[in-house]
Amino acid sequence: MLPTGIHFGTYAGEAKILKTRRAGLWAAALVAGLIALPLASGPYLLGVMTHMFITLMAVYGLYVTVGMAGQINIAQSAFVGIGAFTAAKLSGYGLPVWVIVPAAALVTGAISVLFALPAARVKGFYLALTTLAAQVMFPIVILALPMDWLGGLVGLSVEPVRLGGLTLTTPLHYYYFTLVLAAVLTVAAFNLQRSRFGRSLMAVRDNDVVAEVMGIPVFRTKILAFFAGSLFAGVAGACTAYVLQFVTVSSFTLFASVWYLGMLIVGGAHSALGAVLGVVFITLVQEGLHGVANKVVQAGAATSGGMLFALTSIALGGCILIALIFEPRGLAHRWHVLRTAFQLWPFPRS
Amino acid sequence: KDYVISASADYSGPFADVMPNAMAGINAVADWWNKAVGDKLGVKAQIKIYDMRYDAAVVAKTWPAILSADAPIAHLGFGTPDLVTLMKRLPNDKVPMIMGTAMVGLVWAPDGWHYSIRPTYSHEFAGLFADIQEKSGKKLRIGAISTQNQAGFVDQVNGIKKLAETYPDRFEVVDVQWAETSPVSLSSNLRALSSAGAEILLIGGTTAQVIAAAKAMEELGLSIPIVTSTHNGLYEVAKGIDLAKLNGSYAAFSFAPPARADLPLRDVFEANKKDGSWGLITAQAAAQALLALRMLEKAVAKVGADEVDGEAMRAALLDNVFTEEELLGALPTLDFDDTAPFPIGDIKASAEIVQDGKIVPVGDGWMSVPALEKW
Amino acid sequence: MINLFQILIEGSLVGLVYGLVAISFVVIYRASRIINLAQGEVLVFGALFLWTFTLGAQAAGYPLPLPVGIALTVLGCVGFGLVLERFVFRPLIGQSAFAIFMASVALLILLRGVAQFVWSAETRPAPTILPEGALQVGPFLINTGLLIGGIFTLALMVALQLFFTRSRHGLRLAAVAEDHSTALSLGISVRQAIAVAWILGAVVATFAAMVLLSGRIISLEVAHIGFKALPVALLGGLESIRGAPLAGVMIGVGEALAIAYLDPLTNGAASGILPYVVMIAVLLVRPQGLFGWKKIERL
Amino acid sequence: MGLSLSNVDVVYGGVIQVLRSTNLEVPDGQMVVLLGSNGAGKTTTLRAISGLLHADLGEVTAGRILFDGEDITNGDPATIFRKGIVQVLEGRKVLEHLTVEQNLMVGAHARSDHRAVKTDLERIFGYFPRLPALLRRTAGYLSGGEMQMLLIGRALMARPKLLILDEPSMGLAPILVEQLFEIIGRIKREEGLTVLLVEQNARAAIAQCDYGYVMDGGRIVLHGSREQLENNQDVQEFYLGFSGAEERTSFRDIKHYRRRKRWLG
Amino acid sequence: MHTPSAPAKDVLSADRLCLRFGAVEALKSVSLTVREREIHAVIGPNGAGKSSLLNCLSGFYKPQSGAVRFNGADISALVPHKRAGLGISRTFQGIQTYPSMTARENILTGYHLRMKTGLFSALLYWGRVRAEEEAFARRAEEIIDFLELEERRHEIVGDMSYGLRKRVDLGRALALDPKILIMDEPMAGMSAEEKGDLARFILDIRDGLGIPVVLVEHDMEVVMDISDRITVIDFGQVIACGTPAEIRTNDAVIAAYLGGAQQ
Ligand SMILES: Nc1ncnc2c1ncn2[C@@H]1O[C@H](COP(=O)(O)OP(=O)(O)OP(=O)(O)O)[C@@H](O)[C@H]1O
Ligand SMILES: Nc1ncnc2c1ncn2[C@@H]1O[C@H](COP(=O)(O)OP(=O)(O)OP(=O)(O)O)[C@@H](O)[C@H]1O
Ligand SMILES: CC(C)C[C@H](N)C(=O)O
Ligand SMILES: [Mg+2]
Ligand SMILES: [Mg+2]
Repeated sequence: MLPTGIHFGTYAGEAKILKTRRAGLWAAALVAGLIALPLASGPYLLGVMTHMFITLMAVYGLYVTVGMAGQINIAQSAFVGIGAFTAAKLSGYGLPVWVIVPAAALVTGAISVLFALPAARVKGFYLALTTLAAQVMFPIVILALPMDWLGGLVGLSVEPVRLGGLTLTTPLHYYYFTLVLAAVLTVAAFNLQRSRFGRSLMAVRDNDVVAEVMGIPVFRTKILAFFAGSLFAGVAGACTAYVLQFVTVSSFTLFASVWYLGMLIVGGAHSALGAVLGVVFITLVQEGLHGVANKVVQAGAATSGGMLFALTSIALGGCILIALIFEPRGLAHRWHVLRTAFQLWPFPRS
Repeated sequence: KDYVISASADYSGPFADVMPNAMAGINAVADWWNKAVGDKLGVKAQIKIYDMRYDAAVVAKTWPAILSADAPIAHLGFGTPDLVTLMKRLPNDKVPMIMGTAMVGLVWAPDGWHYSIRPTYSHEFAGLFADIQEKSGKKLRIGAISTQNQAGFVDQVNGIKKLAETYPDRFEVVDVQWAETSPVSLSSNLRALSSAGAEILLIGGTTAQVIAAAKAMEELGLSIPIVTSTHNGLYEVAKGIDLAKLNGSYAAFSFAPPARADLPLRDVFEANKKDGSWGLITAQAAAQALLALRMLEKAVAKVGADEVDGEAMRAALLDNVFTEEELLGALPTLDFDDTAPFPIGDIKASAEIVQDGKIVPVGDGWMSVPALEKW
Repeated sequence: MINLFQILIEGSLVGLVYGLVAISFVVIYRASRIINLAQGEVLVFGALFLWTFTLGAQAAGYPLPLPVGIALTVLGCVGFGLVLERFVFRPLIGQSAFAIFMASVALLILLRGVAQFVWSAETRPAPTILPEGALQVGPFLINTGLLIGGIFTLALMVALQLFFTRSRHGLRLAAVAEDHSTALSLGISVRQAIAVAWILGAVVATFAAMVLLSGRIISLEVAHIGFKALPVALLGGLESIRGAPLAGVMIGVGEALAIAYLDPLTNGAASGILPYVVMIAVLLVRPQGLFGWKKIERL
Repeated sequence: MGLSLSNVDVVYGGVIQVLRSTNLEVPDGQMVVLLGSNGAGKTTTLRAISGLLHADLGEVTAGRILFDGEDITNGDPATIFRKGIVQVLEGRKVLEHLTVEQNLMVGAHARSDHRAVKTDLERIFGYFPRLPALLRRTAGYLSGGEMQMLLIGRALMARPKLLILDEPSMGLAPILVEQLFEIIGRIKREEGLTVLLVEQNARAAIAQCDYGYVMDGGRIVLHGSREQLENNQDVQEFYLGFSGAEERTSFRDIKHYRRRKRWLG
Repeated sequence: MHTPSAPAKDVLSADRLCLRFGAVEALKSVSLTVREREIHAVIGPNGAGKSSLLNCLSGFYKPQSGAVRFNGADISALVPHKRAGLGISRTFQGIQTYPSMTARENILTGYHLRMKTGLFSALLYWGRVRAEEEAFARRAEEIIDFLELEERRHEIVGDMSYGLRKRVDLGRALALDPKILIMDEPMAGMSAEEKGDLARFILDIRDGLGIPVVLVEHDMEVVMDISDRITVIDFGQVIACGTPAEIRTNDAVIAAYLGGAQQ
């Protein structure tokens, strides 16, 4: 519930993503900060941020499939991979970027539908198995295809983005490139949340039997959930391809899929904000620990380094556990509660 | 003047077990070189190790930072993830990358900035196979076990197929069996291989595969020599199985066998090490660092102590021949050009064999590798 | 023909090993409703305990008889289970299956780190517990270690099945597997169930490690078997102890046949894909796996 | 002794306060009924007693709950259960995949008197004659009313000292509702069972109870003995369905303008 | 008040439905007709098959034999969401809301079939989509107002009390713009006062909107007061059908169901 003093004159006002003026200002400040960031940061941070934006896109997709529609998917990284290979292949034909990115999204979406079909019957965690199949088949199929299709073992190299006369080459270019796309997808993800389509996904997640009886075509909705989620994965894949300039199957592993899922859950699977918080939180912890460990090794304090990196794993796992124990419904939920408490203080609400 | 040479490590991924020794090798050689050579030239090489977890995504993320923070004059790469993520951009970044692991055929491209002290895995195996074939005089019937979804492992087999294709009267690949990286049992696979008539078994994948193959042979009453590589070599295998059971098996590579009687690099390591112990991977990493340092030496000679950069380093690599002596006996004489990412000309290999439960070098010189076209 | 039977035998024996790992999955789920993605790491822990109390102790100058070593290993598993219950899962009782699932992902990272920290990432030998070599039965060769492992798997399956379905304690665990809140309202200690689940899970995983690694090497990479066993557990049915070995045999045989007959034609792709095709086909017919609890849908 | 709640506050998720200074007492051997409209906090009160708030991220933040002199505030549900407090949850929480028989046996899981368990089973079949026919059925496929019977039977299998029932008559056919309260009354008299009852079928509940509380907005707003409640105007109007007159108003004749009158406070 | 004029025609009818689950025969040839503007109650002992009958009507259960007709057309083969599209809306026994959505979102899902925007327009959320969302938000607010859920419209339904969830359930059913409303035990868990309100709602729905209602309920006072006709089911069979007055005095019904509760 919103605190006293905030009321809406129109339904449109109520449906806004940023409901109050203050929220709008904060968001504007955030965007401005991100735009200005390269002025103040080295390429390492830019690289991390670029990577984080891409991860964010993939996790938005997962938010749609898993968070909104409740269809377990542990193959998101394979779907990102499909997007990446599509983009790489198409870039070879010299297509412009504004064709390639949507095309990568659509191809990924179309392929995901294939793996979504079992969702008609298979439910709950068992669905993990069919998506796991997608993840396992992805490298095998690419490797088994003739070399000149998707590069087989070698992988494909990617032509850099050409926008007008400008060819994007530097990390700075790709920072802005992914920032823009991530911003667009952020708006899209939040839009889904407040639309008819999003509600139908959530209804299917919460109670698919009832949803069917209450007029929501459940099978179609589940398929669309995978399709929509894979659109995001496809864009993330295209960005990966552009940023890495070279795609091979080995970059899209089951472990990465599990990580995507982890970020979503730590952040809170039930809101797009959760995706953002989860990605930021885990990236921060991961990079922070890793950076410190690298520094220590270079300083020669722990010459062989083995122990140190073991400790970073322990700390990372520990951080996630603590986040979960502290707030099993995800950081987004905690954020919500804190905000409510702050606005209502000192009166608990009834 | 200080120059940074950055290095990839894998402390938290699949090669975490060998990493401390590998990095100890690099550090020890760098320390020795700084004292023995650098001081005289007025330069100091500083090694900066980054944990890349053997993960292409981590490499991609970390590399820009290395570039800006350290401006390295060379990078010591580790494994396929470094190769596939960096090889396309190194020419722009103007940083040569020196690998200690062998290449895989899929990065065999001209005009690269990535170079290895070793040729491809397949070249190394081919050197050993040729040696064996020559001694026996008969056509060598090769069987292989590999893993389907690991590009590098598949590539090893492809190279050997190319070898058989090129020299049809000397070699034949009778069968390739696909297995998991940690198989439960390889009995069926070995039965198939033996009925296909394999006389020697190429297992360039994992240590677990080698051990499983040895167990399966014991079970089936077979004894086919196994050829392993460095990352799953005999020292690794020896941790899990009595070496006597592997009598006659090989590890093929192309730097000096760490147990070679007379090996100056080993003495350098032992004298300068802070931690770690001598072994195959230590030798490999030490040799890798040594080549990079020798490049620096030649670059200084060419452009002066203050002007060395990535380009000068690459030029030093391409314009000079590095003698076995300069390389402290760790490597054969190496010559590079821009047609291939590994030494050209007469490529050499080396190997170890298990005899009476002990690992000994095969011969005490280098083996010649038959010429191979790119596959 | 003989060849075909030999393949079937080997496939089933390997499958039973998958089944054994899958049982360790199922045991945890069946007693606590936790899907443990970190099961591979648990297995590695079991293996490392085993090493510590056998070869490790020996190397440190305290040779222990094998049975004592194994007993200590089991004790180690008990401690392991208790620690996990207390510090990880107790605070999560009653939370969504999702949150708990994620905890297992965190555990995956954490346990890997702990193993690396305590034991270091180095590969090490595993003690030889099962006899090596093979048994000649008529024209067939049967791997002794795997055979004993297979028989053990079946015996364990029967015992656990009886425990879960016949004993009063099993009934309690079943209630916890249904729903934490309902179990709590019935005065069932969910904590205890979770502790039991992890102890059993760790012990069974250790047994699996013994069969899998006897006389081989222990490395952190062995944890991959967890992802191999997850589909097997799902195929058998997450709630079903007896489903796991059966599913394992199905996968093992399917894989062996694919390796023998299809891989040569597909350049190795078939054995990787076929098991999954089989699994999806089975799930389309039985969405709850072979013997899992059917999802109850009522209005 | 019995059960007593003194000044209990319950807060969900750290911010949503639901109970405010609730005081309630259930003396040994008595039946106490708790009435209140939707969302008043009845279920929350019961969950606070049996220690089940935790799973919903709720917590007793102030006050004390005593049972037989022992403090069970924010206690562990299993411990509270073993002290003899058994609750039937609302929402038909059967163990879906177990059979009816297994469900009943789970109710008796903490008991060691195996023979008595058998006779109790017979007794429960006596109360709910439909149950024996369903023994082998999977509980999740029962009809709504059948589940309700099973739940009550399961709670009785635990031989509670204090039985807490959350809307036990919900979904039961009229004959059964009537019998249910008779049965509970009988057990209470014969075995000295203490009962805390939340019930919307106020007429039947009040008729059986010794004492009653009315709750609204998280507070107890009214309490009294059976007679007091039966004669209270507000209770009559809101819970018993009389509007002043002797006769019950037909549901067909309830007027549009009649809106909920809220309790003060 | 509602007074039946010309012979009312059948809106929804079930014709000799038989439904088995393994050995359990839930319905043995049950027939039922619901006429225009009628409140038709279905009563019977626990486990008689009432809910199963409703599930057959809304398509969740597929009877082994028999037919369901809606406005004269045979809809037996239609999947549930298609039937909902025809205007067959319902509420459920127990709690069957979407627990992690807010009350208003729950109600808005009911409008799914009336709304048009699909995936891609949802991603953009522009122009027409926005207008449509607003229009339907307004309609949802009418229902919220009707059910007195104003204060709780943005509350997560899973955190609500039992009775409130049942109201949300009803709100969602109304949002389907039903042509017939099927209700399974709507009064369960309501206090006498709330039952009064709900009875009023039901009568309003029928009188104001002119939609017939099928009502399964165990509260005899409500059933006898507001229904026009009652069908009694026992052990999967119809044992009586008639006006409340007829049913009240039917011996078979008293023996099987009402017992002494009925004065
Ligand atoms: N987990 C929860 N989180 C937040 N609020 C909750 C939670 N559970 C209940 N509430 C709120 O607490 C209040 C009381 O709920 P409670 O379930 O105790 O009501 P009740 O009296 O049992 O009502 P009913 O008769 O409808 O069952 C309600 O307003 C409800 O919305
Ligand atoms: N899906 C199912 N599988 C098996 N049996 C079922 C299923 N659905 C209903 N039944 C059985 O069919 C019978 C009728 O159930 P139904 O739910 O229709 O009863 P009901 O008349 O609604 O009873 P109540 O008033 O108690 O809700 C019950 O005995 C029930 O156990
Ligand atoms: C063959 C490869 C998979 C292993 C090797 N260390 C490399 O990455 O280069
Ligand atoms: Mg309640
Ligand atoms: Mg019913």
